[in-house]
Amino acid sequence: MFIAATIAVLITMALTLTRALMGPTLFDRLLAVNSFGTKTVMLIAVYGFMTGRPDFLDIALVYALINFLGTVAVLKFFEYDDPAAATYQEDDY
Amino acid sequence: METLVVAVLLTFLVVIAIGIIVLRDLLGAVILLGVYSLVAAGAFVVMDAVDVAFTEAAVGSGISTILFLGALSFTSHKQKPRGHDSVAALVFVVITGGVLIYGTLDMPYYGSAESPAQTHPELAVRFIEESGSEVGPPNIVTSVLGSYRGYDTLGETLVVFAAGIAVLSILGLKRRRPEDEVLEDAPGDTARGASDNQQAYKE
Amino acid sequence: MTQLIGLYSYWVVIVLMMAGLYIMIARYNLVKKVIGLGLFQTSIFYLYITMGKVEGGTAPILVEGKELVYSNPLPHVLILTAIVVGVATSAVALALIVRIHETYGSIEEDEIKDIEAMEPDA
Amino acid sequence: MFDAIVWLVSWALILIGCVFVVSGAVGVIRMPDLYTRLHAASLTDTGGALFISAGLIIQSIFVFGSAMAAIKVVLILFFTLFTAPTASHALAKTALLSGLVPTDASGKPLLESSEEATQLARSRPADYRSGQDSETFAKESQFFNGELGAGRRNSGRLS
Repeated sequence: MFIAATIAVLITMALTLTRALMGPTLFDRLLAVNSFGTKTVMLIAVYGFMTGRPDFLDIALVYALINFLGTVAVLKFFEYDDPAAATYQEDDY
Repeated sequence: METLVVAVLLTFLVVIAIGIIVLRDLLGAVILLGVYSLVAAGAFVVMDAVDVAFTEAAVGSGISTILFLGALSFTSHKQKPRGHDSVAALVFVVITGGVLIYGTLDMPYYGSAESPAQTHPELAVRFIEESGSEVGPPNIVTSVLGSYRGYDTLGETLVVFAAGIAVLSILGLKRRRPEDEVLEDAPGDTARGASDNQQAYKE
Repeated sequence: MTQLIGLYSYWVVIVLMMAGLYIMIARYNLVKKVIGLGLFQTSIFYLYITMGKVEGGTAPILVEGKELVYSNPLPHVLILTAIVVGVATSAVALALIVRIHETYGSIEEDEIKDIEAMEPDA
Repeated sequence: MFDAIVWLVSWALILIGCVFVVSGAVGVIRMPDLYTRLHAASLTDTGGALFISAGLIIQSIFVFGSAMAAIKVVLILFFTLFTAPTASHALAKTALLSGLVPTDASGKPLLESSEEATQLARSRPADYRSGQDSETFAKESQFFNGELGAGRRNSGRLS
Protein backbone atom coordinates (compact mmCIF):
# COMPACT_ATOMS: atom_id res chain seq x y z
CA MET A 1 0.00 0.00 0.00
CA PHE A 2 2.70 2.47 1.00
CA ILE A 3 4.77 1.34 -1.96
CA ALA A 4 1.91 2.19 -4.33
CA ALA A 5 1.49 5.60 -2.66
CA THR A 6 5.24 6.29 -2.90
CA ILE A 7 5.29 5.43 -6.59
CA ALA A 8 2.23 7.60 -7.24
CA VAL A 9 3.84 10.55 -5.47
CA LEU A 10 7.10 10.03 -7.39
CA ILE A 11 5.21 10.06 -10.71
CA THR A 12 3.44 13.23 -9.64
CA MET A 13 6.75 14.84 -8.74
CA ALA A 14 8.13 13.97 -12.18
CA LEU A 15 5.11 15.55 -13.90
CA THR A 16 5.22 18.77 -11.86
CA LEU A 17 8.97 18.97 -12.43
CA THR A 18 8.31 18.85 -16.17
CA ARG A 19 6.04 21.88 -15.80
CA ALA A 20 8.66 23.67 -13.71
CA LEU A 21 11.23 23.19 -16.46
CA MET A 22 8.84 23.98 -19.34
CA GLY A 23 7.67 27.31 -17.98
CA PRO A 24 6.64 29.34 -19.99
CA THR A 25 6.20 32.17 -17.46
CA LEU A 26 7.92 32.40 -14.09
CA PHE A 27 4.56 32.01 -12.37
CA ASP A 28 4.15 28.58 -13.95
CA ARG A 29 7.51 27.57 -12.54
CA LEU A 30 6.56 28.91 -9.15
CA LEU A 31 3.24 27.09 -9.20
CA ALA A 32 4.95 23.84 -10.15
CA VAL A 33 7.61 24.34 -7.48
CA ASN A 34 5.03 24.97 -4.79
CA SER A 35 3.11 21.87 -5.82
CA PHE A 36 6.38 19.91 -5.93
CA GLY A 37 7.14 20.94 -2.35
CA THR A 38 3.78 19.66 -1.15
CA LYS A 39 4.49 16.38 -2.92
CA THR A 40 7.88 16.15 -1.18
CA VAL A 41 6.13 16.50 2.17
CA MET A 42 3.77 13.68 1.22
CA LEU A 43 6.67 11.54 -0.03
CA ILE A 44 8.58 11.83 3.23
CA ALA A 45 5.49 11.14 5.32
CA VAL A 46 4.57 8.05 3.30
CA TYR A 47 8.19 6.88 3.15
CA GLY A 48 8.48 7.03 6.94
CA PHE A 49 5.52 4.68 7.25
CA MET A 50 6.83 2.47 4.46
CA THR A 51 10.09 1.79 6.29
CA GLY A 52 8.20 1.25 9.55
CA ARG A 53 9.93 4.03 11.48
CA PRO A 54 7.53 7.01 11.45
CA ASP A 55 9.68 9.07 13.82
CA PHE A 56 10.92 11.47 11.20
CA LEU A 57 7.70 13.23 10.34
CA ASP A 58 9.13 16.42 11.88
CA ILE A 59 11.14 16.82 8.71
CA ALA A 60 7.98 16.76 6.62
CA LEU A 61 6.61 19.43 8.95
CA VAL A 62 9.66 21.63 8.41
CA TYR A 63 9.36 21.14 4.65
CA ALA A 64 5.71 22.19 4.62
CA LEU A 65 6.61 25.47 6.33
CA ILE A 66 9.79 26.16 4.30
CA ASN A 67 7.92 25.54 1.07
CA PHE A 68 5.29 28.15 1.90
CA LEU A 69 7.97 30.58 3.03
CA GLY A 70 9.91 30.22 -0.23
CA THR A 71 6.85 30.76 -2.42
CA VAL A 72 5.73 33.84 -0.53
CA ALA A 73 9.27 35.26 -0.57
CA VAL A 74 9.46 35.00 -4.36
CA LEU A 75 5.99 36.54 -4.71
CA LYS A 76 7.01 39.45 -2.47
CA PHE A 77 9.97 39.94 -4.78
CA PHE A 78 7.54 40.33 -7.68
CA GLU A 79 5.44 42.81 -5.80
CA TYR A 80 8.40 45.10 -5.10
CA ASP A 81 9.98 44.61 -8.50
CA ASP A 82 8.90 46.30 -11.69
CA PRO A 83 5.61 44.52 -12.44
CA ALA A 84 5.90 44.86 -16.19
CA ALA A 85 9.20 43.00 -16.22
CA ALA A 86 7.78 39.88 -14.65
CA THR A 87 5.55 38.56 -17.41
CA TYR A 88 7.98 38.52 -20.26
CA GLN A 89 8.23 35.19 -21.98
CA GLU A 90 11.72 33.84 -22.10
CA ASP A 91 12.68 34.30 -25.71
CA ASP A 92 15.57 31.88 -26.06
CA TYR A 93 15.37 28.26 -24.94
CA MET B 1 12.34 -0.04 -2.96
CA GLU B 2 14.68 2.23 -1.01
CA THR B 3 17.21 2.08 -3.83
CA LEU B 4 14.49 2.88 -6.37
CA VAL B 5 13.42 6.00 -4.46
CA VAL B 6 17.05 7.14 -4.20
CA ALA B 7 17.61 6.51 -7.91
CA VAL B 8 14.51 8.46 -8.91
CA LEU B 9 15.41 11.40 -6.66
CA LEU B 10 18.96 11.41 -8.09
CA THR B 11 17.52 11.53 -11.59
CA PHE B 12 15.37 14.50 -10.56
CA LEU B 13 18.53 16.23 -9.33
CA VAL B 14 20.25 15.75 -12.69
CA VAL B 15 17.21 17.07 -14.57
CA ILE B 16 17.01 20.14 -12.33
CA ALA B 17 20.74 20.79 -12.72
CA ILE B 18 20.41 20.73 -16.52
CA GLY B 19 17.44 23.08 -16.20
CA ILE B 20 19.56 25.50 -14.17
CA ILE B 21 22.31 25.45 -16.81
CA VAL B 22 19.87 26.07 -19.67
CA LEU B 23 17.71 28.72 -18.02
CA ARG B 24 18.74 32.28 -18.88
CA ASP B 25 16.46 33.92 -16.36
CA LEU B 26 18.17 34.30 -12.98
CA LEU B 27 14.98 34.30 -10.93
CA GLY B 28 13.92 31.01 -12.52
CA ALA B 29 17.37 29.58 -11.79
CA VAL B 30 17.11 30.64 -8.14
CA ILE B 31 13.68 29.01 -7.83
CA LEU B 32 15.08 25.83 -9.35
CA LEU B 33 18.05 25.93 -6.96
CA GLY B 34 15.55 25.95 -4.09
CA VAL B 35 13.85 22.87 -5.52
CA TYR B 36 17.25 21.25 -6.00
CA SER B 37 18.00 21.68 -2.31
CA LEU B 38 14.57 20.35 -1.40
CA VAL B 39 15.01 17.21 -3.52
CA ALA B 40 18.51 16.70 -2.14
CA ALA B 41 17.11 16.99 1.37
CA GLY B 42 14.42 14.44 0.54
CA ALA B 43 17.12 12.08 -0.67
CA PHE B 44 19.06 12.68 2.57
CA VAL B 45 16.01 11.46 4.51
CA VAL B 46 15.95 8.30 2.42
CA MET B 47 19.69 7.84 3.07
CA ASP B 48 19.14 8.05 6.86
CA ALA B 49 20.73 11.48 7.31
CA VAL B 50 17.79 13.13 9.03
CA ASP B 51 19.76 15.91 10.74
CA VAL B 52 21.39 16.87 7.46
CA ALA B 53 17.98 16.87 5.78
CA PHE B 54 16.67 19.27 8.43
CA THR B 55 19.57 21.65 7.95
CA GLU B 56 19.59 21.41 4.19
CA ALA B 57 15.85 22.15 3.98
CA ALA B 58 16.01 25.11 6.35
CA VAL B 59 19.33 26.58 5.26
CA GLY B 60 19.76 25.47 1.65
CA SER B 61 16.19 25.81 0.51
CA GLY B 62 14.98 28.55 2.86
CA ILE B 63 17.74 30.97 3.81
CA SER B 64 19.86 30.77 0.68
CA THR B 65 16.82 31.33 -1.59
CA ILE B 66 16.01 34.45 0.38
CA LEU B 67 19.64 35.61 0.19
CA PHE B 68 19.64 35.16 -3.59
CA LEU B 69 16.34 37.01 -3.90
CA GLY B 70 17.75 39.86 -1.84
CA ALA B 71 20.81 40.08 -4.07
CA LEU B 72 18.65 39.97 -7.21
CA SER B 73 16.40 42.75 -5.95
CA PHE B 74 19.48 44.98 -5.61
CA THR B 75 20.84 44.03 -9.05
CA SER B 76 18.86 42.79 -12.04
CA HIS B 77 17.30 39.41 -12.70
CA LYS B 78 17.94 39.20 -16.40
CA GLN B 79 21.00 37.42 -17.68
CA LYS B 80 22.18 38.95 -20.95
CA PRO B 81 20.81 36.83 -23.82
CA ARG B 82 24.21 36.27 -25.38
CA GLY B 83 25.64 32.84 -26.07
CA HIS B 84 28.52 31.98 -23.80
CA ASP B 85 28.49 28.25 -24.40
CA SER B 86 32.17 27.82 -25.06
CA VAL B 87 33.39 24.50 -26.42
CA ALA B 88 36.59 24.71 -24.38
CA ALA B 89 34.62 24.78 -21.11
CA LEU B 90 32.56 21.81 -22.20
CA VAL B 91 35.66 19.82 -23.16
CA PHE B 92 37.34 20.66 -19.86
CA VAL B 93 34.26 19.64 -17.87
CA VAL B 94 33.82 16.37 -19.77
CA ILE B 95 37.49 15.44 -19.30
CA THR B 96 37.38 16.24 -15.57
CA GLY B 97 34.18 14.26 -15.19
CA GLY B 98 35.65 11.32 -17.07
CA VAL B 99 38.72 11.24 -14.83
CA LEU B 100 36.52 11.40 -11.72
CA ILE B 101 34.29 8.60 -12.99
CA TYR B 102 37.41 6.50 -13.67
CA GLY B 103 38.36 7.19 -10.05
CA THR B 104 35.05 5.81 -8.73
CA LEU B 105 35.55 2.39 -10.29
CA ASP B 106 37.33 0.95 -7.25
CA MET B 107 35.19 2.73 -4.65
CA PRO B 108 33.05 0.65 -2.26
CA TYR B 109 29.54 0.11 -3.59
CA TYR B 110 26.55 2.08 -2.36
CA GLY B 111 25.41 0.85 1.05
CA SER B 112 28.25 -1.64 1.57
CA ALA B 113 28.92 -2.33 5.24
CA GLU B 114 32.54 -3.44 4.68
CA SER B 115 33.91 -0.13 3.40
CA PRO B 116 36.77 1.40 5.42
CA ALA B 117 34.57 4.31 6.52
CA GLN B 118 32.19 1.89 8.20
CA THR B 119 34.71 -0.40 9.90
CA HIS B 120 37.26 2.06 11.32
CA PRO B 121 37.30 1.18 15.04
CA GLU B 122 38.04 4.68 16.34
CA LEU B 123 35.34 6.49 14.37
CA ALA B 124 31.92 5.19 13.35
CA VAL B 125 32.03 2.00 15.39
CA ARG B 126 33.06 3.79 18.56
CA PHE B 127 30.52 6.59 18.08
CA ILE B 128 27.67 4.14 17.59
CA GLU B 129 28.63 1.83 20.45
CA GLU B 130 29.88 4.24 23.10
CA SER B 131 28.26 7.64 22.57
CA GLY B 132 25.09 6.59 24.41
CA SER B 133 27.00 5.98 27.63
CA GLU B 134 29.87 8.48 27.13
CA VAL B 135 27.87 11.55 26.14
CA GLY B 136 24.21 10.81 26.67
CA PRO B 137 21.76 11.91 24.00
CA PRO B 138 20.23 9.17 21.86
CA ASN B 139 20.98 11.12 18.69
CA ILE B 140 24.54 10.15 17.80
CA VAL B 141 24.97 13.11 15.45
CA THR B 142 24.25 15.49 18.32
CA SER B 143 26.80 13.73 20.52
CA VAL B 144 29.52 13.91 17.90
CA LEU B 145 28.72 17.50 16.98
CA GLY B 146 28.63 18.78 20.53
CA SER B 147 31.22 16.63 22.26
CA TYR B 148 33.68 14.66 20.14
CA ARG B 149 33.99 17.41 17.55
CA GLY B 150 33.02 20.35 19.75
CA TYR B 151 35.91 22.59 18.68
CA ASP B 152 34.93 22.01 15.07
CA THR B 153 31.46 23.34 15.81
CA LEU B 154 32.97 26.33 17.59
CA GLY B 155 35.03 27.04 14.48
CA GLU B 156 31.92 26.80 12.33
CA THR B 157 30.17 29.35 14.52
CA LEU B 158 33.18 31.65 14.18
CA VAL B 159 33.05 31.35 10.40
CA VAL B 160 29.36 32.25 10.34
CA PHE B 161 30.02 35.20 12.65
CA ALA B 162 32.89 36.40 10.47
CA ALA B 163 30.69 36.08 7.37
CA GLY B 164 27.96 38.13 9.05
CA ILE B 165 30.45 40.86 9.94
CA ALA B 166 31.85 40.76 6.39
CA VAL B 167 28.41 41.14 4.77
CA LEU B 168 27.56 44.01 7.08
CA SER B 169 30.83 45.81 6.42
CA ILE B 170 30.57 45.30 2.64
CA LEU B 171 26.99 46.52 2.38
CA GLY B 172 26.89 48.94 5.29
CA LEU B 173 29.73 51.22 4.16
CA LYS B 174 27.61 53.38 1.87
CA ARG B 175 25.27 54.28 4.74
CA ARG B 176 27.98 56.52 6.18
CA ARG B 177 28.25 58.58 2.98
CA PRO B 178 26.30 61.84 2.61
CA GLU B 179 22.83 61.37 1.16
CA ASP B 180 23.20 63.31 -2.10
CA GLU B 181 26.36 61.46 -3.07
CA VAL B 182 24.55 58.14 -2.74
CA LEU B 183 21.78 59.34 -5.02
CA GLU B 184 24.21 60.60 -7.64
CA ASP B 185 26.27 57.45 -7.62
CA ALA B 186 23.34 55.10 -7.84
CA PRO B 187 22.75 54.09 -11.47
CA GLY B 188 19.37 52.75 -12.58
CA ASP B 189 18.40 49.76 -10.55
CA THR B 190 20.04 50.77 -7.30
CA ALA B 191 17.87 53.86 -7.00
CA ARG B 192 15.51 51.84 -4.91
CA GLY B 193 18.33 50.78 -2.60
CA ALA B 194 19.25 54.42 -2.19
CA SER B 195 15.70 55.37 -1.28
CA ASP B 196 15.74 52.57 1.28
CA ASN B 197 18.78 54.24 2.76
CA GLN B 198 16.99 57.57 2.86
CA GLN B 199 14.19 55.95 4.79
CA ALA B 200 16.74 54.54 7.18
CA TYR B 201 18.05 58.04 7.74
CA LYS B 202 14.61 59.38 8.52
CA GLU B 203 13.93 56.62 10.99
CA MET C 1 24.94 -4.62 -13.64
CA THR C 2 25.90 -4.75 -9.95
CA GLN C 3 28.57 -2.21 -10.76
CA LEU C 4 25.98 0.05 -12.38
CA ILE C 5 23.69 -0.06 -9.34
CA GLY C 6 26.54 0.15 -6.82
CA LEU C 7 28.24 3.13 -8.41
CA TYR C 8 25.22 4.95 -9.87
CA SER C 9 25.03 7.45 -7.02
CA TYR C 10 28.71 8.40 -7.38
CA TRP C 11 28.28 8.95 -11.08
CA VAL C 12 25.24 11.13 -10.57
CA VAL C 13 27.19 13.16 -8.02
CA ILE C 14 29.98 13.64 -10.56
CA VAL C 15 27.50 14.75 -13.22
CA LEU C 16 26.04 17.27 -10.78
CA MET C 17 29.50 18.54 -9.83
CA MET C 18 30.37 18.97 -13.50
CA ALA C 19 27.10 20.87 -14.07
CA GLY C 20 28.07 23.31 -11.33
CA LEU C 21 31.62 23.60 -12.66
CA TYR C 22 30.33 24.24 -16.19
CA ILE C 23 28.11 27.07 -14.94
CA MET C 24 31.04 28.60 -13.11
CA ILE C 25 33.30 28.47 -16.17
CA ALA C 26 30.95 29.18 -19.06
CA ARG C 27 28.49 31.72 -17.64
CA TYR C 28 29.64 35.32 -17.29
CA ASN C 29 26.83 36.42 -15.03
CA LEU C 30 28.12 36.66 -11.46
CA VAL C 31 24.89 35.62 -9.70
CA LYS C 32 24.70 32.62 -12.01
CA LYS C 33 28.24 31.72 -10.97
CA VAL C 34 27.19 31.72 -7.32
CA ILE C 35 24.23 29.50 -8.25
CA GLY C 36 26.71 27.12 -9.89
CA LEU C 37 28.78 27.18 -6.72
CA GLY C 38 25.69 26.20 -4.73
CA LEU C 39 25.05 23.33 -7.13
CA PHE C 40 28.63 22.11 -6.71
CA GLN C 41 28.43 22.35 -2.91
CA THR C 42 25.20 20.38 -2.67
CA SER C 43 26.58 17.61 -4.85
CA ILE C 44 29.56 17.28 -2.52
CA PHE C 45 27.21 16.99 0.46
CA TYR C 46 25.49 14.26 -1.48
CA LEU C 47 28.76 12.39 -2.07
CA TYR C 48 29.51 12.31 1.67
CA ILE C 49 26.02 11.21 2.69
CA THR C 50 26.09 8.44 0.08
CA MET C 51 29.25 7.06 1.64
CA GLY C 52 27.68 6.99 5.11
CA LYS C 53 24.70 4.87 4.11
CA VAL C 54 24.69 1.24 5.23
CA GLU C 55 22.38 -1.21 3.49
CA GLY C 56 19.44 -2.05 5.75
CA GLY C 57 20.49 0.55 8.31
CA THR C 58 18.37 3.24 9.94
CA ALA C 59 19.08 6.81 11.01
CA PRO C 60 21.75 7.07 13.74
CA ILE C 61 19.33 7.73 16.59
CA LEU C 62 19.66 5.12 19.31
CA VAL C 63 16.59 3.06 20.15
CA GLU C 64 16.57 1.42 23.59
CA GLY C 65 16.47 -2.34 23.72
CA LYS C 66 16.66 -3.04 20.00
CA GLU C 67 19.59 -4.30 17.99
CA LEU C 68 19.51 -2.09 14.91
CA VAL C 69 22.05 -1.39 12.20
CA TYR C 70 22.82 2.33 12.14
CA SER C 71 24.22 4.33 9.26
CA ASN C 72 27.56 6.06 9.76
CA PRO C 73 27.00 9.31 11.70
CA LEU C 74 30.40 10.89 10.96
CA PRO C 75 29.66 12.16 7.41
CA HIS C 76 26.42 13.67 8.70
CA VAL C 77 28.32 15.70 11.27
CA LEU C 78 30.88 16.93 8.73
CA ILE C 79 28.17 17.92 6.26
CA LEU C 80 26.11 19.74 8.89
CA THR C 81 29.11 22.01 9.39
CA ALA C 82 29.70 22.29 5.65
CA ILE C 83 26.12 23.35 4.84
CA VAL C 84 26.19 26.25 7.27
CA VAL C 85 29.64 27.38 6.16
CA GLY C 86 28.56 27.10 2.52
CA VAL C 87 25.65 29.45 3.04
CA ALA C 88 27.94 31.91 4.82
CA THR C 89 30.25 31.80 1.79
CA SER C 90 27.49 32.51 -0.69
CA ALA C 91 26.16 35.33 1.51
CA VAL C 92 29.55 37.07 1.33
CA ALA C 93 29.73 36.44 -2.43
CA LEU C 94 26.29 37.93 -2.98
CA ALA C 95 27.14 40.98 -0.87
CA LEU C 96 30.24 41.51 -3.03
CA ILE C 97 28.09 41.21 -6.16
CA VAL C 98 25.70 43.87 -4.88
CA ARG C 99 28.67 46.20 -4.32
CA ILE C 100 30.06 45.42 -7.79
CA HIS C 101 26.69 46.28 -9.30
CA GLU C 102 26.67 49.59 -7.44
CA THR C 103 30.12 50.50 -8.71
CA TYR C 104 29.99 49.24 -12.30
CA GLY C 105 26.25 49.08 -13.00
CA SER C 106 26.58 45.55 -14.34
CA ILE C 107 26.95 41.99 -13.07
CA GLU C 108 28.27 40.53 -16.33
CA GLU C 109 31.93 39.64 -16.04
CA ASP C 110 32.96 40.73 -19.55
CA GLU C 111 31.18 44.10 -19.30
CA ILE C 112 32.95 44.76 -16.02
CA LYS C 113 36.27 43.98 -17.72
CA ASP C 114 35.44 46.41 -20.54
CA ILE C 115 34.58 49.15 -18.05
CA GLU C 116 37.82 48.44 -16.19
CA ALA C 117 39.80 48.74 -19.43
CA MET C 118 38.16 52.03 -20.33
CA GLU C 119 38.51 53.78 -16.98
CA PRO C 120 41.13 52.12 -14.81
CA ASP C 121 40.47 54.47 -11.88
CA ALA C 122 36.78 53.63 -11.54
CA MET D 1 -12.14 -8.40 11.54
CA PHE D 2 -11.24 -5.04 13.05
CA ASP D 3 -7.81 -5.24 11.46
CA ALA D 4 -9.37 -5.92 8.10
CA ILE D 5 -11.63 -2.86 8.41
CA VAL D 6 -8.74 -0.62 9.45
CA TRP D 7 -6.64 -1.91 6.60
CA LEU D 8 -9.45 -1.45 4.07
CA VAL D 9 -10.38 2.07 5.18
CA SER D 10 -6.82 3.40 5.29
CA TRP D 11 -5.99 1.72 2.00
CA ALA D 12 -9.05 3.29 0.35
CA LEU D 13 -8.22 6.75 1.75
CA ILE D 14 -4.62 6.63 0.58
CA LEU D 15 -5.68 5.36 -2.84
CA ILE D 16 -8.20 8.21 -3.22
CA GLY D 17 -5.48 10.64 -2.20
CA CYS D 18 -3.13 9.19 -4.82
CA VAL D 19 -5.79 9.54 -7.51
CA PHE D 20 -6.24 13.19 -6.52
CA VAL D 21 -2.52 13.86 -6.56
CA VAL D 22 -1.82 12.20 -9.91
CA SER D 23 -4.81 13.80 -11.63
CA GLY D 24 -3.68 17.19 -10.34
CA ALA D 25 -0.24 16.66 -11.84
CA VAL D 26 -1.78 15.69 -15.18
CA GLY D 27 -3.83 18.87 -14.98
CA VAL D 28 -0.70 20.94 -14.33
CA ILE D 29 0.83 19.50 -17.49
CA ARG D 30 -2.22 19.61 -19.75
CA MET D 31 -4.04 22.84 -18.87
CA PRO D 32 -3.61 25.74 -21.31
CA ASP D 33 -2.77 28.75 -19.14
CA LEU D 34 -1.54 29.69 -15.69
CA TYR D 35 -4.89 30.24 -14.00
CA THR D 36 -6.35 26.91 -15.05
CA ARG D 37 -3.14 25.15 -14.03
CA LEU D 38 -3.32 26.87 -10.68
CA HIS D 39 -6.87 25.64 -10.28
CA ALA D 40 -5.84 22.06 -11.05
CA ALA D 41 -2.79 22.16 -8.79
CA SER D 42 -4.14 23.89 -5.70
CA LEU D 43 -7.39 21.96 -5.33
CA THR D 44 -5.85 18.54 -5.83
CA ASP D 45 -2.91 19.41 -3.59
CA THR D 46 -5.18 20.13 -0.68
CA GLY D 47 -7.51 17.22 -1.42
CA GLY D 48 -4.70 14.74 -1.90
CA ALA D 49 -2.96 15.86 1.27
CA LEU D 50 -6.24 15.55 3.18
CA PHE D 51 -6.95 11.98 2.06
CA ILE D 52 -3.39 10.65 2.30
CA SER D 53 -2.97 12.19 5.77
CA ALA D 54 -6.29 10.69 6.90
CA GLY D 55 -5.09 7.27 5.79
CA LEU D 56 -1.75 7.77 7.53
CA ILE D 57 -3.44 8.86 10.77
CA ILE D 58 -5.53 5.67 10.84
CA GLN D 59 -2.41 3.62 10.15
CA SER D 60 -0.33 5.30 12.84
CA ILE D 61 -2.97 4.90 15.53
CA PHE D 62 -4.16 1.35 14.85
CA VAL D 63 -1.23 -0.35 13.14
CA PHE D 64 1.87 1.42 14.50
CA GLY D 65 0.25 2.30 17.83
CA SER D 66 2.11 5.61 17.93
CA ALA D 67 0.09 8.61 19.07
CA MET D 68 3.06 10.91 18.48
CA ALA D 69 3.18 10.01 14.78
CA ALA D 70 -0.56 10.66 14.52
CA ILE D 71 -0.15 14.09 16.12
CA LYS D 72 2.66 14.94 13.72
CA VAL D 73 0.58 13.92 10.71
CA VAL D 74 -2.29 16.05 12.03
CA LEU D 75 0.10 19.02 12.31
CA ILE D 76 1.35 18.45 8.76
CA LEU D 77 -2.24 18.33 7.53
CA PHE D 78 -3.09 21.47 9.51
CA PHE D 79 -0.22 23.46 8.03
CA THR D 80 -0.88 22.19 4.52
CA LEU D 81 -4.54 23.16 4.75
CA PHE D 82 -3.53 26.65 5.78
CA THR D 83 -0.52 27.32 3.61
CA ALA D 84 -1.42 25.70 0.26
CA PRO D 85 -4.54 27.82 -0.45
CA THR D 86 -2.77 30.95 0.82
CA ALA D 87 0.15 30.35 -1.52
CA SER D 88 -2.18 29.69 -4.46
CA HIS D 89 -4.13 32.87 -3.76
CA ALA D 90 -0.96 34.94 -3.49
CA LEU D 91 0.35 33.41 -6.71
CA ALA D 92 -2.83 34.16 -8.67
CA LYS D 93 -3.01 37.66 -7.32
CA THR D 94 0.63 38.45 -8.08
CA ALA D 95 0.25 37.03 -11.59
CA LEU D 96 -2.75 39.30 -12.19
CA LEU D 97 -0.90 42.21 -10.63
CA SER D 98 2.01 41.78 -12.97
CA GLY D 99 -0.37 41.86 -15.93
CA LEU D 100 -0.83 38.22 -16.95
CA VAL D 101 -4.18 38.25 -18.76
CA PRO D 102 -6.50 35.24 -18.30
CA THR D 103 -7.79 33.64 -21.50
CA ASP D 104 -10.85 31.56 -22.32
CA ALA D 105 -10.87 28.10 -23.85
CA SER D 106 -10.22 29.35 -27.38
CA GLY D 107 -7.22 31.39 -26.22
CA LYS D 108 -9.04 34.73 -26.51
CA PRO D 109 -7.91 37.14 -23.76
CA LEU D 110 -10.66 38.03 -21.28
CA LEU D 111 -9.23 41.46 -20.53
CA GLU D 112 -8.17 44.09 -23.00
CA SER D 113 -4.68 44.85 -21.72
CA SER D 114 -2.26 43.85 -19.04
CA GLU D 115 -2.75 47.26 -17.40
CA GLU D 116 -6.37 46.33 -16.86
CA ALA D 117 -5.29 43.10 -15.16
CA THR D 118 -2.98 45.08 -12.89
CA GLN D 119 -5.79 47.45 -12.03
CA LEU D 120 -8.11 44.55 -11.30
CA ALA D 121 -5.57 43.06 -8.92
CA ARG D 122 -4.96 46.39 -7.19
CA SER D 123 -8.66 46.88 -6.36
CA ARG D 124 -9.37 45.85 -2.80
CA PRO D 125 -12.71 44.95 -1.16
CA ALA D 126 -12.15 47.69 1.43
CA ASP D 127 -12.17 50.24 -1.37
CA TYR D 128 -15.56 49.14 -2.62
CA ARG D 129 -17.10 49.45 0.79
CA SER D 130 -15.89 52.97 1.30
CA GLY D 131 -16.92 53.79 -2.26
CA GLN D 132 -13.47 55.00 -3.25
CA ASP D 133 -13.09 52.79 -6.25
CA SER D 134 -16.57 52.23 -7.57
CA GLU D 135 -15.46 52.27 -11.19
CA THR D 136 -13.08 49.36 -10.75
CA PHE D 137 -15.72 47.54 -8.73
CA ALA D 138 -18.24 47.86 -11.55
CA LYS D 139 -15.66 46.62 -14.02
CA GLU D 140 -14.71 43.72 -11.83
CA SER D 141 -18.25 42.55 -11.18
CA GLN D 142 -18.95 42.82 -14.88
CA PHE D 143 -15.83 40.75 -15.52
CA PHE D 144 -16.67 38.01 -13.09
CA ASN D 145 -20.39 37.80 -13.87
CA GLY D 146 -20.38 38.59 -17.55
CA GLU D 147 -17.25 37.82 -19.45
CA LEU D 148 -15.99 34.94 -17.38
CA GLY D 149 -19.43 33.34 -17.38
CA ALA D 150 -19.65 33.85 -21.11
CA GLY D 151 -16.24 32.30 -21.52
CA ARG D 152 -17.27 29.32 -19.49
CA ARG D 153 -20.45 28.82 -21.49
CA ASN D 154 -18.47 29.28 -24.63
CA SER D 155 -15.94 26.64 -23.67
CA GLY D 156 -18.79 24.27 -22.79
CA ARG D 157 -20.18 24.62 -26.28
CA LEU D 158 -16.80 24.20 -27.90
CA SER D 159 -15.90 20.98 -26.14
